Amino acid sequence: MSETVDVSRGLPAHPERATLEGKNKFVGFWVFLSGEVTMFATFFGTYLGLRNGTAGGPEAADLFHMPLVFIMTMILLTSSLTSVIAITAMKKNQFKKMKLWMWITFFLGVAFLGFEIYEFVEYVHYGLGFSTSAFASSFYSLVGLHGAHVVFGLGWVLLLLIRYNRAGITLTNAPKFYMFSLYWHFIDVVWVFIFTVVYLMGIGGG
Amino acid sequence: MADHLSEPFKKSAMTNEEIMKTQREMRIQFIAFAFMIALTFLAFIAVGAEVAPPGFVISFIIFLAFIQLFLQLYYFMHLKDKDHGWANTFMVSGLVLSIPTIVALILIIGVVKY
Amino acid sequence: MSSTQRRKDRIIVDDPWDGRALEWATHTPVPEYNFAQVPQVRSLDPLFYEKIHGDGKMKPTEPLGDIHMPNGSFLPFMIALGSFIAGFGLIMKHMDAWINPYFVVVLGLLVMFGSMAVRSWKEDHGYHITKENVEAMEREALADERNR
Amino acid sequence: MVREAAHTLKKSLLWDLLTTVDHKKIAILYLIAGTLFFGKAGLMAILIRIQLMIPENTFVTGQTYNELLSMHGTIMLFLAATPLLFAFMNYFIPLQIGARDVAFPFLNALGFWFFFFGGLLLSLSWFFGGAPDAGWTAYVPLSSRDYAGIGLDFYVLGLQISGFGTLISGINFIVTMITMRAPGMTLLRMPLFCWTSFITSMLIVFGFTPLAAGLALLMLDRMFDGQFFLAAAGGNAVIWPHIFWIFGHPEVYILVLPAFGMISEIIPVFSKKRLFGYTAMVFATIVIGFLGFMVWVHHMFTLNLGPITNSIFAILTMLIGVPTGIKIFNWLFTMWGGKLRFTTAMLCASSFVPTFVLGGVTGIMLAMSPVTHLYHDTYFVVAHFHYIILGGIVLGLLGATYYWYPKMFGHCLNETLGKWMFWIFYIGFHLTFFIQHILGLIGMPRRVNVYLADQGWDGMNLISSIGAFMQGVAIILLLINVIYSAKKRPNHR
Repeated sequence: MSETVDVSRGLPAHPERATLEGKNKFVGFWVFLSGEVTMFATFFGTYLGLRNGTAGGPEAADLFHMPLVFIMTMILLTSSLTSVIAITAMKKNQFKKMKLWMWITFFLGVAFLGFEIYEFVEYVHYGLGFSTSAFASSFYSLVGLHGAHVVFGLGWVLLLLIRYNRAGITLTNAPKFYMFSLYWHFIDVVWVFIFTVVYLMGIGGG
Repeated sequence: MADHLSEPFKKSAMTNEEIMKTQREMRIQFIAFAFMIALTFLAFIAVGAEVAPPGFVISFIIFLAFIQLFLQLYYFMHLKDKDHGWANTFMVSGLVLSIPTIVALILIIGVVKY
Repeated sequence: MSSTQRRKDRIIVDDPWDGRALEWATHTPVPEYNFAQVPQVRSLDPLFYEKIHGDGKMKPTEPLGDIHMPNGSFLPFMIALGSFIAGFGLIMKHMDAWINPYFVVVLGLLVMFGSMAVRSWKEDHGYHITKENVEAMEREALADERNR
Repeated sequence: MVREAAHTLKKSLLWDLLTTVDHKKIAILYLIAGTLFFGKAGLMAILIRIQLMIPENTFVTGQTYNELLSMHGTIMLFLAATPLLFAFMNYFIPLQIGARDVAFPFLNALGFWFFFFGGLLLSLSWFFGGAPDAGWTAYVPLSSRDYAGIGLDFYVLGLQISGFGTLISGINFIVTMITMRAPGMTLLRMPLFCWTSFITSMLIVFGFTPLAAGLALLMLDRMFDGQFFLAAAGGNAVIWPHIFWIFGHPEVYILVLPAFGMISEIIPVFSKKRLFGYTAMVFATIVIGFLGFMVWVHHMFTLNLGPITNSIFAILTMLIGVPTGIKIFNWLFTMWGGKLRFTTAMLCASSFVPTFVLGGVTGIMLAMSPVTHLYHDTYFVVAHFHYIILGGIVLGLLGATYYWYPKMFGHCLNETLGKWMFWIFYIGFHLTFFIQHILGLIGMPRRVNVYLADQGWDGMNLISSIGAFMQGVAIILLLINVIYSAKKRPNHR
C-alpha cells in the first residue's frame, strides 16, 4: 500500500519507513530484537550462574587473552560505524557509497568471525572442549550463539549485496538494508556485554 | 505500483534542512563512536591495570557496558528519534524483563539460600 | 450459478447476535479483502455506535478503489519443512540410522535457509483486485443479503 | 462467480491451503490442526482417567502412563490451546481493527507451518521408540540422557520448532495492531479481545525466547554432551526449572488472556450493555502481563531457595489477584442490570466467572509458600490449574466458538445441542476436578499411575473419572453439532 508515497519527488528522507510494508518491517524488527534481548539474557544468566563450575578443567583466567579480544572488539565496533555510514548514504540516495560501506562492514564481519573461529580452536587446544565442564558448555553456547548471529548476518548482507548489486536504492530494498543495519548494531551491543561479562570479568577475577 | 517499488531513484527528496540534519547527525555519530572506543579502552585498562579491587572493577566495567548499550541503541540505532515510541517500549520492556532472569540465574540457583 | 444458490442457503445473516465490534460490519462470508472500504471508527464498540447514532453501517474512509493483496506462497511450507527435516536429523543421532544424521541435518538446513533466500531474492509485491471486481463482489454480497 | 474468481487461477483446494497467506484461511487451518491435537490430548486424558478409575488398575503400564501424562500436558498447552486461540486471533484481530490482513501475511503462514511441523515432529515420537515421559516440565535430570530416552529429543526439537512459529505469529499480531488499525481506532478504542491478544503477543515475545534458550541448552546437553545441569561437571540442575518457569508462568497468561478477551467480547453483546470499566480492564491486562513475569519462582517453592526469595515471590504472586479481581468485578457489573440472553456462548462466558474465581482462590492458597509444602505435587495443584485451564481457557474457547462460528462459517451452531453440550461439559468438569481438591488435601500425589485400595481415594477417583467421560461426551456433542448445523443451518437473532 505504497500509494501514499510521492515517488516523483525522489527518494524520501526515510526510505525504510516510507511504505506501509517498510513501516511494518521496522516495527516488527524492533519487536524481534526485544525478544532477542530476553533470549540472550537467558544465555548470559546461564553463563554467569555456571562460570565457576570448571570441574577441574581450564578456567577463564587461564584462557582469555586481552589483545585478541581487544582486536575483535575494535573490529566489531568499527563495523557498526561503517554500517551507520552506509545507512546515511542510503538516506541521501548515494547508492555506490552505500554499497562500498556495506562491503566494508561485511569484510569486517568476516575478519571478526575468523578471529572467533581461531579463538575457539585455540581453546580446544588448551583442553577446553564443549563438554569439559559447565563453564565450557555455557561459554561456548553463549559466544557461539553470538557467532551464529554473526554468520547469519553475513549471509544476509551478502545476499542483499549480490541481489541488489545494480538495482539502486528502491522502496523495496531500503527497508532490507536498514533492518540489516539494526541487526548488525544489535550484534555489536551483545558483543559489548560479552567482552565485558565473559572476557574482562573472566580475566579480572571476581 | 509494483514498478515504483523496485525502481531506483534519480534524486533524493531531502530538503536542505534535512540534509543539514543528516550531516549533523553523522557528526554526532562519529562522536558517539569515539566515545565507544574510549569506553572500550577504559574497560580494558581498568581490568589490565589490576590496581583496583575486582569488585569495584567489575561494577565499573558493567557500568561502561551499559553506557555503550545506550549509545548504540539511542544514537546508532536511532532510538532517540521521533516515531520510535513502540521500538522504545519494546526494547525497554525486554531489558527490564531480562533483569530478574539474570539475577535469578546468578543468585537463586540453590548455592546460597537467601 | 449453483454456487450462488448454495451460498444463499448456507449463509443466514451477517450479524446474528446484534454485535458491537467491527467484525460484524462486513459480509458473511468475509470477502478476501475484509472491507471494501476501510471503515471510520467513531467510538469504542464502533458498530454499536453506528447502530445508535447512524444508519447501522460503518462510514467509509476512502473511495472504492483497487485493493492491494499479498500473493500466496509455497515458501512458508518449505521453510518449516526444512526445519522439520533438520530437527529429525538431529534426533537421528540417537537412532540406529542407515544414514549419517548430519547429512539429514544439513539437507534440512539447506531447504530451510535456501527457501528463506529465495523469499529474500524474489521481489513479491502482491497483486491488486481491481475496482470493478470489488464493486461486482460487493454487489453480489448485497444481493445475497437481500435474498435471504 | 466474481467473488471466487477474483485473481485465482483454478487451483486445487489442497494447493490453496498449502500456499495461502490469507489470515482467514490460516485461521481455519489453525482451528483444524488445533482441534485434532485437542482431540488427541483429550483422548489421552480419558485414558489417564480410565487407569485411575479403580485402585491398582493395570490398564496401562507405568511407562505408558508417564508418556500419556507428559504428552497430554505438552500437547494441550503448546499444540491445542495455543493454536485454537491463534485461530480466533488470526481471524478476528484484523476484522476487529478494520484491517485488510495482518501485517506480515507471509510470516503468518510461516508461523502456522512451523507450529504444524513442530507438532508433527513431537507426535512422531510414538513411532520412534516412545513419547517423552518426563512430564510437560521435563525437569532435569529426569530429562537427561541418563534417565530419558529418545522421546525427550522429540520433545526438545518439536517444541523448539513450534515455538518459533508461535514467536513469529506473536510478532505479527503486535505489528498488526500497531500499524494497521483503521482510522479513528485509537488504542483505547480497540476491542478488549485485541488488547488481551496484544499483551499475550508481548508475553510470547518475552516468554518464548527464554524457552527457546532453555530448549537449546537441553538440546546441547542431550545431543552434544553439554554439562549445564550435571553437578559433577560444575553444572546446576536448578537452571532448567528457572528457565522453564520464566517461560512457563507467562505461558499460563499467554493462554488465559485471550480467553479473558473472548469473555469480554461475549458478555457485553449478550447483556446489551457496554463493557463496564473498559479502561480498567485494559490496564488490569497490562498489569497482569507484567506481573506474570515476576512470579515464576512460586513453581519452585519446595526447591528450598531460601525464605526471603520465597516470601518475595509469594507476595508478588498474591498481587496478581488484584488486577484479576478487577476483571471479575467488571464482568459482573457488565451483566448487572443488563438485558441478558443466555445463549450457549453466554452460558460459557458467564459460567467462566465463578469457575475462574475458584481457580484463582486456590492459586492464592498455593501462593502461600509455607503451606505450599503441604500442597506441592498433590492433586490439589492438578485441580487448581485445571480450573484455570479448563474452566478458564476452554470455557472461553467454547464460548468463542459458539459466538464467532457464524462469522467464520456462515451459519450458527444449533443452540439446543449447544446447551446440552454446555451442561454436560460443565457438570462433568466440576465432577472431575472439584473432587481432586479434596483428593489432594487428603494426600493423593499427582503423576502416580496406581494407588492402593484402602486409602480412601477410590470413590473420589471414580467420580473424577465419570466426570472426565462426561467432558468427552460433551466434546463429541460439539462435533456432532458442527456436522448437524452444517446440514440444518440454524438462524438466530
